Amino acid sequence: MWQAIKSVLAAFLGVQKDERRREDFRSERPGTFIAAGLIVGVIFVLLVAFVAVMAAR
Amino acid sequence: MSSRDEQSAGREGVRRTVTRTLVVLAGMFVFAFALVPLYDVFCDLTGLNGKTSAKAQPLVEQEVDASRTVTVQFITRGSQGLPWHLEVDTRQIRLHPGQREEVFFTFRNNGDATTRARAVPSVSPSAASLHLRKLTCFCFQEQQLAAGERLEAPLVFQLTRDLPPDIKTVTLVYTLYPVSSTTAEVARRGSITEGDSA
Amino acid sequence: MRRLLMWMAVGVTLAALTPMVLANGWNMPEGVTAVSRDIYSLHMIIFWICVVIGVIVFGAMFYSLFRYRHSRGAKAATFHEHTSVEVIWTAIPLLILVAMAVPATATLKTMYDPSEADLDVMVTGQQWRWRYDYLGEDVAFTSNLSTSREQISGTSEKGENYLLEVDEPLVLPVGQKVRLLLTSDDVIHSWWVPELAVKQDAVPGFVNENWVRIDEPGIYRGQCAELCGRNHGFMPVVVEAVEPERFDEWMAQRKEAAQQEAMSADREWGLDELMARGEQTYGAVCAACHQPDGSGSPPAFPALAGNQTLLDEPDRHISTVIDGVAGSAMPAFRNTLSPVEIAAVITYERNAWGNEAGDTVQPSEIAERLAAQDE
Amino acid sequence: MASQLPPKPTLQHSTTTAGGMAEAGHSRPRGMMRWLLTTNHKEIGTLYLLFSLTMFFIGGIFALVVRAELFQPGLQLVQPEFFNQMTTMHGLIMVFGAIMPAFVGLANWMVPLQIGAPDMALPRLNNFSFWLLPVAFLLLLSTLLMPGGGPNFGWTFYAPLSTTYAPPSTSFFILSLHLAGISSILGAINIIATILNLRAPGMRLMDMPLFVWTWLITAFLLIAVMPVLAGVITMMLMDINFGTSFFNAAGGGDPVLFQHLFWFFGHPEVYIMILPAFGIVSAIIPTFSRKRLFGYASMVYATAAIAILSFMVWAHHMFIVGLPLVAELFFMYTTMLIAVPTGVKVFNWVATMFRGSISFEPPMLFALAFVVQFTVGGFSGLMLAIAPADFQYHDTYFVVAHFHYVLVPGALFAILAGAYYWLPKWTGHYPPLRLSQWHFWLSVIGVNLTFFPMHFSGLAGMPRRIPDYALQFADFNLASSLGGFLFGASQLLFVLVIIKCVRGGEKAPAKAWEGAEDLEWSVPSPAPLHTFETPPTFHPREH
Repeated sequence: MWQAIKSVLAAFLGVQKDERRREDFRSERPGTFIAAGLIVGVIFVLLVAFVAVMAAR
Repeated sequence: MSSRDEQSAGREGVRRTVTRTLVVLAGMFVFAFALVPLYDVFCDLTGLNGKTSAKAQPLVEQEVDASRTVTVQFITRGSQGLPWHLEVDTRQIRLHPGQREEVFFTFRNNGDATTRARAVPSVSPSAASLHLRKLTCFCFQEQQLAAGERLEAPLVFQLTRDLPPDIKTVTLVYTLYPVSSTTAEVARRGSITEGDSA
Repeated sequence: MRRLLMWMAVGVTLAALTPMVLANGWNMPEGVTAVSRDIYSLHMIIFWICVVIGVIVFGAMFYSLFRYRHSRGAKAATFHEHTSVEVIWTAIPLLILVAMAVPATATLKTMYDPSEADLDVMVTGQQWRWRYDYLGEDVAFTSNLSTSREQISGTSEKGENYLLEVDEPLVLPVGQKVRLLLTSDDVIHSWWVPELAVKQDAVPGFVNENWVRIDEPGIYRGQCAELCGRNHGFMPVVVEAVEPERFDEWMAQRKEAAQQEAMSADREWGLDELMARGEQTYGAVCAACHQPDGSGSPPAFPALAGNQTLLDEPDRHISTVIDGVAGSAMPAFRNTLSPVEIAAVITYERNAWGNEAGDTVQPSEIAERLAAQDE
Repeated sequence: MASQLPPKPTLQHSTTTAGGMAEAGHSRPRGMMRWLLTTNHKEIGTLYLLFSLTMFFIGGIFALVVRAELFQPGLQLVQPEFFNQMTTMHGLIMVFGAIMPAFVGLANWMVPLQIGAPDMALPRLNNFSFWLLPVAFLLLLSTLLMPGGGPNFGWTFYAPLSTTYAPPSTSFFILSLHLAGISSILGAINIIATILNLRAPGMRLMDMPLFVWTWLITAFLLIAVMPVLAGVITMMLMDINFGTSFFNAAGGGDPVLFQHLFWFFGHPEVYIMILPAFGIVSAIIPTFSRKRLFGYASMVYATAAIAILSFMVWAHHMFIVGLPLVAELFFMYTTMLIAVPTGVKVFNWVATMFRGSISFEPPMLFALAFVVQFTVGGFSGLMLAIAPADFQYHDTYFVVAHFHYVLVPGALFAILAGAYYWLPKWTGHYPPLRLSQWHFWLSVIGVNLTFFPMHFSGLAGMPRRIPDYALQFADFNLASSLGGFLFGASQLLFVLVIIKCVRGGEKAPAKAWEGAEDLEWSVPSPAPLHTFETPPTFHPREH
């Protein structure tokens, strides 16, 4: 799972090593990546929201 | 694996994919409608659109914060197609957070028929709507007035002490809207649960 | 080679356009408030950032196009990824964005300053005019487009402030914080004056808030910015900023004029008088939809000329003008026009363009009706 | 291996039978019936493309009515209510009738060819989803003739202008949008099912051409947001006809809620119109640079990131609607972040060209123009993301310039690039070179003459959607109108190119372009009606 999250994070930045990427796609388990994607997405929203709330103070 | 198997495996896969996408599809359609109440909840929590609560809220017993004075303005507006008049007895009051206040509004139907209307509230700045507690308000339900009839109704409210310190003026606007028979149905259904006061 | 020259020509043209962007009338106005100047500088910073990035990226691109042409015998390299380069060109834009977000956040926070204002004005959008209420002053009026229809149709020469002029501008004192409360009677409108950097939606049933502190006296012009129906392009905003003393004078005059108008409602008006006044009012507020010749544009805007209901039911005519029609573009004029104006315009509608009701509606009659409501 | 293949259950057979036109020797229905009943992905692709070309010209004529009225100040040609119908119809038709069907058409043609599939996964559904479109748009166009006129509230149809104050034809507008929406959804399901299940043996997801990848992500976006659009217009329908008050303040509703819902659909919709364009350009630039695409993986990830971010930025269309400070900040930050993955894409394209071996055939010309001008649109997008500055830009011609840069020299040029790129595959002939070049240069000049001055008129203070304007905007509008007519006229050259290309011209080999690598170039040109009935063996390139 941690590996999946790391890969999703890399995806968010749009940067990934080819090697790593191929390993990801060898594991034919899209479920893990979708879950990781959702988690990272929610964390991302919360993070930006937190920054916004802090900045608004 | 023979090609035929591959073919049927592919067919099976297509069926599975289609089922899944249809589920997502239905889910998103329901979600779109769920967004309507979710939006209301979100607005209630954050004061996003400056709507006040549609229900009577109990007074919060708290000490009056005499160190701060806030101006509360009242604005009443009519709307087209409704021969009603709404007047407030005071256009502006100054009060302390935590204090309970009472203001009287007068409705009058100048038309020559019985009509129904509803006063829709809006608060600016919208963040203040979270801290405005209405104990009694005519805005909780629609009013019906006969030709020439007058109605005096109180608004009892309180600005809680946790009102953000930078808010110095709160404007409360009531817009009168005619209630047509169909919208009346809907509005009534919406307000049946509120056992309120007026 | 020819292609290359053409590309260069495009590049040179774009480069030549850049300084013109800074010229007057080509760029966002700097404006006359602290906020508008902040916004202008944000705009220029982000613009120059874009220009610099553009020069680098397009520079690299056109260099490659020129240098590695197939026709020049270029042999393609085989590399197709480079992690550290990719990380760098992800990180640098991120840093630039953070750097940009800081001043933008600061400006936004000053714009949301809710401190107490010196003057509160309620701005109401209406199809297709603005209404201004000076809260607590009992002064209110509507502001209509004053450009003539002849200018719009091209039969007379267009004036300097074509489509950006009104019969009565919003007058504001300079140096004072003015709070604007915005709402609408019908659809969503948007009140915008570029020089003041105020653009805010007016939403029916809801109030929005904004504020402005104007530094220099002057006349500032803007327009409705949200599509609001047929005459969206014909509802300008004009703000006249004056010294506070002048503002007080104006306010006093305004109140006196309102009083005189109210007084004049008491006397008996003749048909000709009412017709003359009515024609004026009709031209300012009614003609946009019902047309100068009363022909309307059905089904949205019924014809008034030859309208039998109108002629047969004077009472309904009066109440329509006073209260408006729900769910249509017909607004309620009870607060917008004076009793004299309402009486005059109704009389005019009943006796113009071949309508021959022959009767007059007296201002006193209307005043009584409105007074019953206000009591 | 091929010898033991069973006879393919070709879907064409079943259709011919279904159509009742079956004859001995499998002769297909002829004439109209052939096109009405076809389930062949190439024929349906062609239908989509021809439909979108037709809509492009209809929408274009509406745009020219707008430009003609704005040629000089004053009202000359049309009345304001008709002007509003023209701007609205232009937007609706271009978005839902021209750009989206064009991409679906390209997907129909090219996705099976690029992944080595014999056809789309659901051929009959494919036929149905196409034929919904002409019905939907005939209905939409017919509203113009109804009493009170057609939709006149802008393509964003903000309530209550589109509900309480709308013309009587609005229910028909809603119905036609429902039909178009269903068509898009069915198309998306089909594309997803095809890509996930019918890839040639050995082709993993990360081996797919980028056009396939971007379409896969686009299809997911469609599945996610088209139901939201359907929900919104259903609510409108109920507000108009059944007295509910979703968006009516008088009954306790909120007009701003409409905008939240609409843009929750609308912003991903914007990316639906640009992601496949990224895919096309990512196919063309490597081909004519004779060099592999730089950063394939990061391209895929950036596309996914853009798609996910697109759900978090919707309120940047609503900065002036009266949002609280925190909301303004949140949406400003998320919007600015979109610049990062978008930038990655542009950098990757430039890096692909760097040290390549570049030639300038017509597809490449359009792709290069795409990169430059889409980036210009991206820059103005970045400016619009800055909330305080947006208070000045919002609803002005600056915004019009922005989204036209992204959609015309952006999405449309990518479609044209794709058409030029694949025309040899479709027709077996290269497009006539001279004519193509004329088309390209006139289009580039026309587009920039039309849309560049709009930046200035917007900054100078001209609101959008007005039929008449103040005198200081006259020069900009004159230029825009001239450019608009030039651009419109030069698109006739494109029709000429297509006709000539279908009729004849230089014969194209299977691999029509020297640097082209994907599977579609392994089948003959023109591509026969049935391809890859035997799945090709796919050899992933050594990475």
